[in-house]
Amino acid sequence: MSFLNLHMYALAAPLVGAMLLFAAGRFGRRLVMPVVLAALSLSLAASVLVFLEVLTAGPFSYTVGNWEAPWGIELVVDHLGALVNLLIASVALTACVSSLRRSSAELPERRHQFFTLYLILIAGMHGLALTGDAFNLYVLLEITSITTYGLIALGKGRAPLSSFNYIVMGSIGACFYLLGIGYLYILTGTLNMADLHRIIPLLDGRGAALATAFAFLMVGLWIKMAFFPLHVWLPNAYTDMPDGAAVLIAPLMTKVTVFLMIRVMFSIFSPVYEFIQHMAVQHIIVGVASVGIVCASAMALGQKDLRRMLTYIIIAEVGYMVGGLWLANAKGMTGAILHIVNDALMTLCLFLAAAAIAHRTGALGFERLGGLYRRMPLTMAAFTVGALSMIGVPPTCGFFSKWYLLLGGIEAGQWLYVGALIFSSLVNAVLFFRIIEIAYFRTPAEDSPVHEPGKGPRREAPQALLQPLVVTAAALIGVGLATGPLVERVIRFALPVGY
Amino acid sequence: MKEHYTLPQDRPIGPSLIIELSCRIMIPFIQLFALYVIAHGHYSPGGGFQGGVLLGAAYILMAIAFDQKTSMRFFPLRVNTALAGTGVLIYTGTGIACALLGGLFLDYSALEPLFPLGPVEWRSMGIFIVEVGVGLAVMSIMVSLFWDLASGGRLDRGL
Amino acid sequence: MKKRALLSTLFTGALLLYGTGDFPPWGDPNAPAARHVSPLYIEKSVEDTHVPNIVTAVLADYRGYDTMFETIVIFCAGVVVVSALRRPDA
Amino acid sequence: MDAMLQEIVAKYNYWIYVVLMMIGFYAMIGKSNLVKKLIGMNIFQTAIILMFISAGVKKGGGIPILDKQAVLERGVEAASIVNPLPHVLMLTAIVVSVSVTGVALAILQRIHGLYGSLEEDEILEKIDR
Amino acid sequence: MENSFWPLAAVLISLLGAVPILLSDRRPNLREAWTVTIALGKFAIVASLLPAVLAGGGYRFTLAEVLPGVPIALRVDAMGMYFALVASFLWIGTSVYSIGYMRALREHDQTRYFACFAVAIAATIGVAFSENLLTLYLFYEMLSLSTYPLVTHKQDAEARASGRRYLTYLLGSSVALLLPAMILTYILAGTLDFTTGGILSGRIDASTAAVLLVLFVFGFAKAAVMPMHAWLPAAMVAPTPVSSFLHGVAVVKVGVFSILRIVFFVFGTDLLAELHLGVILTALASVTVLGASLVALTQDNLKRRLAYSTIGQLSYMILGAGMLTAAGMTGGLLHLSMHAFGKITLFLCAGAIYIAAHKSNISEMDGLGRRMPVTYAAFFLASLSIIGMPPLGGFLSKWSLVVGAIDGGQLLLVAVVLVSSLLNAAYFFPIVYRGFFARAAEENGREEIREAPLLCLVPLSVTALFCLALFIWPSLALELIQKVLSP
Repeated sequence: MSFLNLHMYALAAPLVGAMLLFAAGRFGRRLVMPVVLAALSLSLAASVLVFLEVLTAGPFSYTVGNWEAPWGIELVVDHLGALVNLLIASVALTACVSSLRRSSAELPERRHQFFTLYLILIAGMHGLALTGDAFNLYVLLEITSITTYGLIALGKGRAPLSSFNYIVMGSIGACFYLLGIGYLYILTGTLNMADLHRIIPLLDGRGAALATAFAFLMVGLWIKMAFFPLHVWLPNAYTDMPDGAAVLIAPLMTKVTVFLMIRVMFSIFSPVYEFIQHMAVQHIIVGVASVGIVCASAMALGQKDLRRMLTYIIIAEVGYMVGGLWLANAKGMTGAILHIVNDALMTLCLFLAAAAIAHRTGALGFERLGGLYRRMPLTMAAFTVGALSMIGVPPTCGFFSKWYLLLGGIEAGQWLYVGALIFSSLVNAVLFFRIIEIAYFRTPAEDSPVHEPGKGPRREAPQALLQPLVVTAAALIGVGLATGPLVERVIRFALPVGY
Repeated sequence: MKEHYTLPQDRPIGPSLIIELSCRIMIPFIQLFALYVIAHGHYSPGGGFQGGVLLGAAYILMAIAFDQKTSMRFFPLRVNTALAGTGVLIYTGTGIACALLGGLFLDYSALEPLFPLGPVEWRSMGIFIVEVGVGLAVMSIMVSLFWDLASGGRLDRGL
Repeated sequence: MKKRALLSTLFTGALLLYGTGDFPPWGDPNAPAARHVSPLYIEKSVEDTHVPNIVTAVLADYRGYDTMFETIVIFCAGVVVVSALRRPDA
Repeated sequence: MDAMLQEIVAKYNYWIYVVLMMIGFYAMIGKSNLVKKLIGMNIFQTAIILMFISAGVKKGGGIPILDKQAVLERGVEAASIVNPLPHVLMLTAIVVSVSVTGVALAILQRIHGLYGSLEEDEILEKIDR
Repeated sequence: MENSFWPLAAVLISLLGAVPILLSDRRPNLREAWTVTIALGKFAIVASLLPAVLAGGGYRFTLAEVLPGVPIALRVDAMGMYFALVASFLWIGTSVYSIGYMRALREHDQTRYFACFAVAIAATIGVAFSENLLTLYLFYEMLSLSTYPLVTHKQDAEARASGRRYLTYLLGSSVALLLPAMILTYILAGTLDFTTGGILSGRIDASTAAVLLVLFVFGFAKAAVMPMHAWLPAAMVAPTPVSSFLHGVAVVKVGVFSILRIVFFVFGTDLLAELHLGVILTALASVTVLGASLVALTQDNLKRRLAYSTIGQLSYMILGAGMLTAAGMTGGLLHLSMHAFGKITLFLCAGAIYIAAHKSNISEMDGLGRRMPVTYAAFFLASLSIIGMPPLGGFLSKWSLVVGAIDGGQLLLVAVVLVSSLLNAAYFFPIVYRGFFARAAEENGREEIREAPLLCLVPLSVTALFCLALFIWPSLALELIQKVLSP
């Protein structure tokens, strides 16, 4: 097996797994766990190797079908891509352990379909992390979206409605992106990112069309990542989807989309275009991001359900990253890229905890969380670590990305953004300590199934839900302590040229 | 074909001889034409998707003209599921095979060692292989889409 | 609601039209899209792949990677519909 | 004014697609009936397809299907054949839109089964109750 | 400065010590054996590091280079050593005492209590040994969080409310004020290391420095400089050992210690003197000293009175630092330990009284002194020390504070110190007087009141005696302080 195609195996393994699961039909139930674990472990191994390869040998590009770019489709494996690729693989493997257990409780007879979608979604995200072609990016975006629609629709209650709203919003986003690509294609005649990057500066007198294209690409991606004014679809969708899907989608989807925004901003267009030729835009967007952070945090305060509260926090975090990127200085971008990694891990930790709690209490309304510290000490300990990371307490990783973002904000003189960051940290503190207080003081709600007779007071979640959670909580601190090397060895090279 | 075909009771209008006869005559030709579209995609408009949709249309026509059970008798559910998976698997598998044989992903000319055909011919051949895969997948997905949407997922009587 | 929708629609349309201002006229054989990448497809595809139907050649070979995912997209659609609608016992 | 007219005549394809796009977009965000939203989505995607295809046109260009022997002997010069790339892209886009439509229809059936209605406001008040 | 694992060990011993404590949940004796062992071991480690520091050297240990130029690193220097000695020594007393206390009152969740205790002391030592502001911030937050379960130990509505207030003040101030101040410092200085003479000199103008200083002083809300003091009386709902831990050993001392760190090692006294910023510190401190003492007079609940007295005493230390004269700073640093010993004694006595007589209001304590003479004697000694009477440790610190004020020609501050000392006397003596001489309204039920259990009595007498001893042998403390002020 040659190193040449390693990253393709990272992508192909989940795909093949998915096909096998589906083709086996309902008789493949017994296959589900081994196939999923094997496929994801394989792709994780491949991703790790690719990451190390990039660290040692530097970025490389790959032409699918041996047609040199721009005629064929080019894959670009640079530091950022490899990092995100590794992130996706590791988060996916961790989450799937929990999903496997949880899904068998939630939707026992749809498991093989569930995991078919699950694996394809992961493969699609791997593709997004690797692709260097603007149109290919659109197709992959649609793959991830369609699988997400399906996974959401598997949820209970009003899930289908949320899913449909997501379909409408998501399609608008995708169509806008496609429009932008179309404009770029008409202007340049190419779809390859590097080629576009080369040609766009040469287009003189085409400013209007170029600006339109950029605007539509951005808005399209913002809709997909639930950037503040365009976030309305997210809370319902993420609240109603099955836990098994939430632990995968909530940590990754928005972050990957932010990564795509980085690609569009720096690999198709250039910092010169965004930050020097259109300065005003930058200030506007950072302002919007700050407002978004504040509003999302405020809305999170109003929630009475743990999962729903977390979704609003996700929206606020998207504001962190978009704002950080548009600060237009190295520190801000470093912070944003670092936050992609950290926020994925934090969200994973919190959603895994939510899944474990839901597995025991049945629901996540605040009134159900009483007395959890007594009943599920390990789960709550991990949850607390995740909460501290969200608040930004060292040495958890959340602190360090916030540190860089604040540095960048102050350096850029964006005091509104700095204020918003601090405000949302305070709000997070309030949010999480409210929950911690409930779980620490309140006596358990009577109707919660924990109180079945014959059950002792101490009732941890099953190992399959607990282990990934604990691992993630440990990773939060580990990544936090490894921030220095991470920034020095990886993210410094991931910044656009000239930063 | 008589023994295959049962008359559902709750049909708004009784079995219409004209429709069913014409369908019996047309369906084989539709399928034939679909195969032609797939196979001849190299030289004329066509290819996997178009052919696959036509193939699917044949079964959908059957489901409309007779009823869903009939079409499912000719195209059992399990086969459908298996074909959908296999179709995509053919495409992906070709790509992986190219990679495993030392070429790049989806570089059909790397399939040379399988059969001495010359790299360029192999590209043409590879295109054909994947078109077939696409055709299979599209056909079965189209049909199952129709079945599920038409019967609200109960797969009993359809429209 | 409706008014907001109408306004945003008009704004989007206006923006798109504003963008088209810089486009080459329709059917211009010297448009960048006609000059940069596509000519090589037209000239080379036959000798590269022995497939006279350029669209097929580009679809399944030059951009075969796209087409693979395209197939997977429709496959996903199938899976989603099955998982969303079909009774488990069916 | 005259220049404006010239502009429009030279690029009327774009005007057509923009009008289509606006119709679809308005239906997606303005209508409260979910099926109408879906139809609007299809119109929107059709508009985009129209844009791409019309961008590939060359005045007097032939169809992108060549005569194998002739080409192998004499080759072909690009200006005489329309740009094949948009066709390829749009094949993909069409398939994507078909898939999304299928998914949306399935989910609409679920919604109808749950709430017995496809009017957004009715559904919402059903949920509130 | 040689690299060594020992500073980390000093922190880790009790941090990891929490694990066996948690594991021996079912067996109290084993658990408390662990607690005491850890306390002794920690003190042993800290003490073993002392000679090198006295020899002018020290140890450092770098855990991880997290930000460019800002590692998470520990360093043992004179100032850290000084604080660590006091804290780790007093912790022995506190843990022995709390064993007695918890057993006497049959408290619930003792395991959680002792575990959090261990983590908290680890954080305290971590603060003492931090090499840079980031590390200090890390352990500072750790301390706030680990003491939250201690403060809310009672778990009733009142405990919840005050726990909420506790976290709101400490966490809120540290995120909203301390973090920005830290980042500002980083941007200005490019580093966060504590270096003698400060890192900001020459890099900052007067106005920015003033803002930064205020941010820091209020950001370290643990120092309870008014108006950031409200959490301290609220935290009085905690069990008495916790209160003594909060006031005597750890939390508030950590706050003051951090502020002194900032003053000496981030700004540098020279910079403050040249920018005339000492007045900010002295002004804030004086207001707090007088205000707190006045409020203390009005409190009837013994622990609340002690709490306000603490608020006042803390500001003496900031006052001393603000004087920017050698004597003044000496006084401030010296008061750190003197007040620690005095105040912990007072709280242990309050606890002992509560155990023995279940009384917490001063008005109900008439005549108790005759029932529990040892406790009241200790109380008397400690209060004398806090007031600053010879022959007790407090006298030394207050004396050099006054001297420092006179050196600096700031006679106003002399007045502040003297007046507040009078106020201290005014709110301490009535307690002792009532204890010994006042006749209780109802004598019945007084007979069976005995001294508190031995496990409580021993620590408080020891600490009381130390107040005396520190007056006679202050040399070690003074020597360390010398190294801090003029290395």
